[in-house]
Amino acid sequence: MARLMFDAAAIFTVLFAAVMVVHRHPVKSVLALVVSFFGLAVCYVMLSAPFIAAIQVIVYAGAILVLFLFVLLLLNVPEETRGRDPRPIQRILSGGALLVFAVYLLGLLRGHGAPAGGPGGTVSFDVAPLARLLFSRYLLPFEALSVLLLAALVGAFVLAQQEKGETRR
Amino acid sequence: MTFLQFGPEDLAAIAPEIVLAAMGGVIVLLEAFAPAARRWFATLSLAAIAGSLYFLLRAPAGPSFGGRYDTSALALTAGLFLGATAAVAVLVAKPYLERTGEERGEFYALLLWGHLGVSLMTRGLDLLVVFIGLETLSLSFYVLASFFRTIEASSEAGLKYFLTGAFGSAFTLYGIVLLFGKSGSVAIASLAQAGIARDPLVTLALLLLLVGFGFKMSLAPFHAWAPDVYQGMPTPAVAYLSVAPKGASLLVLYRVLTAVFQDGMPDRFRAGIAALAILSMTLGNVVALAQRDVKRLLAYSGIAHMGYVTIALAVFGSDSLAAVIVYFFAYLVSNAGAFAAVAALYRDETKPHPIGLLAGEGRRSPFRAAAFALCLFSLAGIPATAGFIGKFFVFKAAIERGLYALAVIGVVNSLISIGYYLKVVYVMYMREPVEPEGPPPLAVADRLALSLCAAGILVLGIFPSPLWTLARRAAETLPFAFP
Amino acid sequence: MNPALPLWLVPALPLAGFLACGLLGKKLGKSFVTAAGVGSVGLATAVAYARLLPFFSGDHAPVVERIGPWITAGGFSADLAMRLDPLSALMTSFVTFVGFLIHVYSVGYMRHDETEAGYARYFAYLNLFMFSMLTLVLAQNFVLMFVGWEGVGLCSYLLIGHYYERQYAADAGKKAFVVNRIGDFGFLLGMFGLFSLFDSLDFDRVFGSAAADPAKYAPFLTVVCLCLFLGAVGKSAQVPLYVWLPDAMAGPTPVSALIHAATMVTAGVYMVARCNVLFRLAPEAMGVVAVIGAITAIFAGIIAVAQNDIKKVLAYSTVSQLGYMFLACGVGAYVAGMFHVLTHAFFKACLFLGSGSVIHAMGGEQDMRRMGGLKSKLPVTYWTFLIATLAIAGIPPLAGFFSKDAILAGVFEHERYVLWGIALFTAGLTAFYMFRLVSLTFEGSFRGTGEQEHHLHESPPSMTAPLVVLAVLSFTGGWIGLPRVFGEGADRFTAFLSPILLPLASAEEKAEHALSNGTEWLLMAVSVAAAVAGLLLARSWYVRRSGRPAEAIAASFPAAYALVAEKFRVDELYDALVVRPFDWLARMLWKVVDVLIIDGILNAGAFLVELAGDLLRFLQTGNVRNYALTLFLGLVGLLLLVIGFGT
Amino acid sequence: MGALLQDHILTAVVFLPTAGAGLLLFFPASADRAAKWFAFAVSVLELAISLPLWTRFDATSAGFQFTEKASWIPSIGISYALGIDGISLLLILLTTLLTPVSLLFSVSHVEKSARAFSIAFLVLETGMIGSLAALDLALFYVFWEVMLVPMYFIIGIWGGARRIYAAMKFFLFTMAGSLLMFLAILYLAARHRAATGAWSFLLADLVRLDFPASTQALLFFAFALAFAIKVPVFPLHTWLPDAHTEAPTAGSIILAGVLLKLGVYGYLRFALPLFPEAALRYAPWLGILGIIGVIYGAMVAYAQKDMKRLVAYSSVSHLGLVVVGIGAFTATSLSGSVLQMVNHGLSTGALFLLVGVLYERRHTREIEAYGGIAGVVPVTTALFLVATLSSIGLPGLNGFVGEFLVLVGTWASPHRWWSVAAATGVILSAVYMLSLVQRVFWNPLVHEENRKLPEIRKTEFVAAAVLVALMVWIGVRPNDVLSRLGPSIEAVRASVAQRTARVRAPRAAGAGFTPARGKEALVTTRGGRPQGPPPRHDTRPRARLPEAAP
Amino acid sequence: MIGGIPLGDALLASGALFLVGLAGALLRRSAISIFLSIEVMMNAANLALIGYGSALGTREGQIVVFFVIAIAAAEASVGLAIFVALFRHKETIDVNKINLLKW
Repeated sequence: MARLMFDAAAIFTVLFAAVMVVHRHPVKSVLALVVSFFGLAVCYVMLSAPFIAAIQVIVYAGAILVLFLFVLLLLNVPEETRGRDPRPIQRILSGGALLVFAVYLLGLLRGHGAPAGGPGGTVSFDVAPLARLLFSRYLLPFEALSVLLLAALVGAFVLAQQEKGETRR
Repeated sequence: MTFLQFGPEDLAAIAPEIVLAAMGGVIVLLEAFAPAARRWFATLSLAAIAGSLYFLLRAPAGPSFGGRYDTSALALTAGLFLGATAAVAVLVAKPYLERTGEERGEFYALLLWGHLGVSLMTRGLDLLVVFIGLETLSLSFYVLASFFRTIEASSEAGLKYFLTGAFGSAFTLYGIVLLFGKSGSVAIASLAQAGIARDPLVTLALLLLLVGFGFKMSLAPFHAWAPDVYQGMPTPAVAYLSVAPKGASLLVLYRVLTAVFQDGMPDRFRAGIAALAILSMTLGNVVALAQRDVKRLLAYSGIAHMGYVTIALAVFGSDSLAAVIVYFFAYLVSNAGAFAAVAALYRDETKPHPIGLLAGEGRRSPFRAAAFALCLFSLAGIPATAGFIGKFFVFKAAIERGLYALAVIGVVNSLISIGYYLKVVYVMYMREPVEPEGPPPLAVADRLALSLCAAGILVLGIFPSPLWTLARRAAETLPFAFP
Repeated sequence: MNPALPLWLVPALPLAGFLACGLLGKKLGKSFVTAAGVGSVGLATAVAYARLLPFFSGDHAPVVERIGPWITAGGFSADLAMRLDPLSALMTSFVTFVGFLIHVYSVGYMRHDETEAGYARYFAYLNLFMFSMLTLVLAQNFVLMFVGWEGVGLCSYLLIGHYYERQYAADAGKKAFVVNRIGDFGFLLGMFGLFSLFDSLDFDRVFGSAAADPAKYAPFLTVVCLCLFLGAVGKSAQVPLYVWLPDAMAGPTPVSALIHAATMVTAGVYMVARCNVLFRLAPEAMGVVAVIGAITAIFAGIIAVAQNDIKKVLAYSTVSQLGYMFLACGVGAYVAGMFHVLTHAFFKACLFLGSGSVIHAMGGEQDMRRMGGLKSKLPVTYWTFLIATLAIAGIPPLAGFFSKDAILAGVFEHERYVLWGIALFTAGLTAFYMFRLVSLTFEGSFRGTGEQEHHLHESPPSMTAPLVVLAVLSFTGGWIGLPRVFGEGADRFTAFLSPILLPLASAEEKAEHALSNGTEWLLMAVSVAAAVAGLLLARSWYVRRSGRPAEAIAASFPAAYALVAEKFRVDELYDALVVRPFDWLARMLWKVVDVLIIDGILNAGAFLVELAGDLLRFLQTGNVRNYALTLFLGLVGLLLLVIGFGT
Repeated sequence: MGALLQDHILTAVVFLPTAGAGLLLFFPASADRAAKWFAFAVSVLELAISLPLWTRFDATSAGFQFTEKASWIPSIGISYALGIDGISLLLILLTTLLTPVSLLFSVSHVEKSARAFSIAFLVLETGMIGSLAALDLALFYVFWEVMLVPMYFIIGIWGGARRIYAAMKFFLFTMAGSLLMFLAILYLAARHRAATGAWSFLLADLVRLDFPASTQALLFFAFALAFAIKVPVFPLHTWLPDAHTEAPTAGSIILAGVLLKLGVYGYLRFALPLFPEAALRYAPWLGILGIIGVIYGAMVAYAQKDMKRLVAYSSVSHLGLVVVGIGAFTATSLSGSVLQMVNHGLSTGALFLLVGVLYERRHTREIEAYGGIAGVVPVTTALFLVATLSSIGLPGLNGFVGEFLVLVGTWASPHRWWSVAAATGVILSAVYMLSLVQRVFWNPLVHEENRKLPEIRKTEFVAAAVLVALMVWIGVRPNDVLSRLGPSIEAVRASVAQRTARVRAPRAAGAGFTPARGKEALVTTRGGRPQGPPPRHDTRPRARLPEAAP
Repeated sequence: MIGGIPLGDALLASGALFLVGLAGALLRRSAISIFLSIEVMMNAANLALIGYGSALGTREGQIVVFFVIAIAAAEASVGLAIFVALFRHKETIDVNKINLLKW
């Protein structure tokens, strides 16, 4: 039962991801991605990670992709041209390589996906332990992350402020 | 497991990074509220780098943060390497930015944060930390790449670096995930489990990491971004990017592989790495011959050098890790020095950097030309320079391990490389100037940076013993079951 | 033992003279050069005779004076050591003396028509030559001998090219040196052979061990001796390497007299004689020597008949006479050979100096067709010249007669009758062309231009004096070696040299070969007859009928005459066979092998690498999608390589 | 201080020039003249302090002398080991002599940035002397490569029209050779580690190793290639004419005078003792290449129209003879070869110098542009003539002694015909050199501008006269040199003899021709007993495998 | 098994998602679409993380995902800023038209 739901959600996710990929109109592809991320959230829930599911919906689908939309509208990026590729070889090689890689990846995931070992046991739904973990064992990454976000912030600022930057000098 | 377990020794351990992060913030704030303080930014950055080094040296031995963070001799050595690189980059940046009228605090801040990221890569004993470090580095340098928003090339470099970088890190991430799945933890140490080395999925994961970090090393065939990005990126940033992250990435690979391959590297895996090395050396050198732009030429030379040093990864052993360390110190002084010279020798940053423009500099600006020539000879691996010592140890390692083919291909390649290094030299010394207007006046910082690199090249080249001992001690901290 | 006057002083003095003239001559002027140049040789002569006279009178035991080691390396060693034995004594005696005379003569000859520098250079080289020649003669081992050997070659090169700004002089000098080098090549190989045989190049050791154990060495000596003889052929202008000597006449006449007549060219004979021990053990080699000698003698003699340049005639006669000497050595009559060397030195020097005096008087004119009737104008020259001519023609009792007769006797003695016939014919030929020369030059009426006639004058005493002395010697020089028929012991010359030259010829060998007095007399008569015949024929053709018969013959056999007149076109032949191909090959090697092939390959390699770079750089399309693809392809490639198709 | 110099005289000799170069850095770039004279002074001082090597050299000892040893990179056994034997002694003195000569010449002829020129030259001198004195392979390699850089600049900056091509060619050629040698050196060290557990790059240690024939062949080729290119051996010679021709006079003097010798030196010092079997197995090829070099070089030289090029090709010919002597490998031929190297340094050095004298006056190297100038510049002519005669091996001058010893020694070897073939060089050298002399100094004076050709200057004259004096000296008293050479030569042969421990049986050619008593015995790879006399106080390694080695 | 869901399914799903993203990254021309595809690849990684974490019974997986999302956000901000900056120059973000730097 759970499996069925999971698989459905997963297929749904992959499907819409595919839609995003093939769709030439940027805005529509972003929307397709939003939908696919909802499906992903469902998968997370099925895998007993509700908190992440929430984040996925709120932050990812809600914030990040919306940011994409803003940019798209800001630049009103036109629909991708159908015009022939300057180097058609790109498609051919990509296709072939993808095929080979798909065989390897899926094959290995199916054949050798099982963990070599680990704690075992099951994960409960509650979030508190997550927070505790975050602020104890994962303190260092957490602090590091703060710097990363700061850098991203300043970076985005540097790139965004422009005429003002010019006139300031 | 209590909340916020965080002791003074942990604080001491990350003090270096704290200093960097804090100084970055300070500079940004000063930029925003006291633009007058600009001319101190370089000094402040240097101070921060020095401070972080100071704290690094005083950091308590032994892993902290529950074994997530490294303070071993290896980390110290790496820190030294990174600090030196950053220092050179800052020294070069100061006059460069002044000249291009782009001197803004963010540049230094991002440089410091990127530097922080790299040091996270080298010190993290935990793939998550490493990944965050990697991303910090990447984000900072995406921005630095397109720092000259007014110059199209710069923005394009940013875009290319960003797209390829994100692409690469996606692979890295997936590799990390697979390893996590196998070992049940992101801690590198936890990879040291029975049976993992044989698992093909693990091999796939390792290859994904190889791609991701090989990308950062600009190792062929993951190199394609480097020439374009180097060309468009502000030279001081290149001076850093072309050295520090490469060393860090190779170090990470070494950490992971030593953890996984407890009893030696499987031959097929070694074959893969060897293939990368050969491809990188050959492609880098051959294409470099055809370059007309100094920065692109140096980019390709960098690709070739990553090929050489990857030989040492294929050798895979304690001594070869030491060789890698020596090699990167040599590469630091030579390559960072070369970019410093480029920054000091070209007047107009909005244009490309054709080699021909250097004609006659040997007479017109002897110091810079001489330093540049020295760096090039060092890159070419002429004895009595650091570059030779680096090659010496790498090839020695290869010969010892019996990888004769690699060694021979290596030397043949260094013969080819002489072709283009000497091309630059003779343009500088044996051609009459084409540009009536010579390079900009030599700034103190530039003179300092160049002198340091030149001195480094000669000292390391003539008295490599201390460095080698240091490298050996550093290398021993990795748990090799074999020499 | 090292007497008051060590032997090395003899060559050393001219060397000092060379340095003096060479370094200071230009500054200090002609008188200084004269003093230094002539003085040094005079002193050397004095010293030499101070050593020689006691030697001649005393027992002729060889004296070796070792100065010290010279070259010592690995197994090889050679000393600086001088040797005085009958052979070297003989050579020294006339080299120094004739040399001195010619130095004196040169003063008169060169003084006027030379700049300070040229004059100094001339005497410097002449002294250097004396040094080399004496070293050659007095050396105690082959290496030291080779020093002199090449030294004289160098000096002849320098002196032939004395008028360096004349193309043909420079050419002639180079030709002489190169041809000599070909000979020296043989000499070197000979030395190597000797060294590997005897483990030494010291005369005493080589000849000693060779004589001690002939059976052991004989098999290898033929090759060695032929090599050595090649050296002699080059130095003494024998067929086929004689070509340089006629050209060598481009040098000043005294040089021709000293180097290309009296001394240097006889070095080859001297060397063969010196090595007679070895040659005796190599009969085939000796056969070659004899044949080459004979061929040269007649060949050069024929050419001499048709030459009009006075010096050329003398040159070819020299070649011919040298052939005589080798013929003698070749049949084993070394004594006769050396005897002819001695007498030839006198009369040929005299002839050259005489011709020099003539040319001097004629203001540089050398073509006999423009001379004639000089008898009255240059009496001294004429008479001395005549005596020398009679001597070379072999008219008794002049020097030439005895030596030439000794040779003929020697050849006959060894039953080489064909060679004897050739020699005899050559004798007649010699007399003929020599008297043709005399007649054309001195007899008849003057055929030159007016002002030449006006300028005609006898040469200064510094030139005539040597002529007289040499004429006297040409007359009397032969008497030291009268044939046995004049009574036992008459032949003091043979007695003197035999310890060196006939060590292996045992008593009975001599006995068996000894000719009866009757035969001896007969031979003399025949040779004299031949000489007189030639003489009379020449007189009748060129004096009475002033050359018309010759012209008639030339007219009736134009081709033959032209061939002879053009010296059988040997130079042209060599040019076509050796010189041109060499030039061509050299240019080929350079342009084709070096530039085209070797550099071509290398540059091609470099070019290919460059090309590869130029093509590969276009992989860098600038399109970030391609970059992503290459990265991904790299990954897939790694997968295929590392994981392969397993699992 | 004095004592210190006594103990470290070699170090002093090696690094004094670099010290001088360092001082030159502090000269103002404008002070060209001062810089030139200073450099000259340094090189003279260098010559002065190198003379004690000659005087205090113990000619009876075959071992290395004035040895110094200090560890350089101890952890991998690279040490700073210096020492010289007779062979290196000669070449070092040749270097310390030719450098001041070149600099003295340059004083009046290098205008463009003379300070840099002087610096390059002094560094070059250090490189040359260093590689001649090094007893540690790593150290040797460092010096060996360091030489390239200054020479590259000397050719490339101060050279002739095609200087850049020439400089590049020179650099790449030499580098190409030495890189494989570099790997071979590493391999040797690694093998030593494997055998004894300790790292070492010392010649004395590595010479103890021995290898299967195939390995040895490979290693030998790696070394031989490096040295063959430097010599240069046909057909690897084509860099030489370009480099020699385009280089400035001083550069040509040093190139011909010293750099070429380093190839032969390296072969004698390293390739032979390290890989004796291979060396002897392939010696015949070496000899044949040498012979080709002799004849080929001579003929191509004859075809040249450019004075310097002609002299350059004559170097190919002369070095070919040297190589023949090495290949023949008898004591005599080896002594001859080494002596011939010195001779060639002197004569060719002088020739280049005098060609330079003419070039500086007429600014053309075309032979056709001259002719008949003997009367205009008699002194130059005289000096050139002597140099020529020395170069064509006229007895009484130095050239003859070396040539003769090589040939007579080769004749005593099993390859007698080499000697015959090589002796043709005697003829050929006369052909091309004399035609050069004739076409330049003799013949009618056709070009009017030559009438007022200025005569040689004092500085130039002194420089040339020194060389000429040495030619005469060696020609007259060769033993002064040979005596210092003998023991070292024997040592080389003995080390090889003991390693191969086989000697060629007397050839069937007949007792008469069997090489004379042992001392000339030929060490080769065919049956028999070693006959080379063991060198006396021989400090060089006995060539047994160490008992320690597994 | 995670609450009845076999790990294999999760992994396959993640793998498939990764491939889709990869395809997009390789085949799309608009920089933004490429970047979106890369986001998909990262989400594939997240899915695998969650799957593994749950299968191993550890929350570390989720923690890592948490970090990855944060990083993705940061990347997005910077990336989009770069796009904007470049768009100002070229009026396009079609990477086929962005090849000033090459060869």
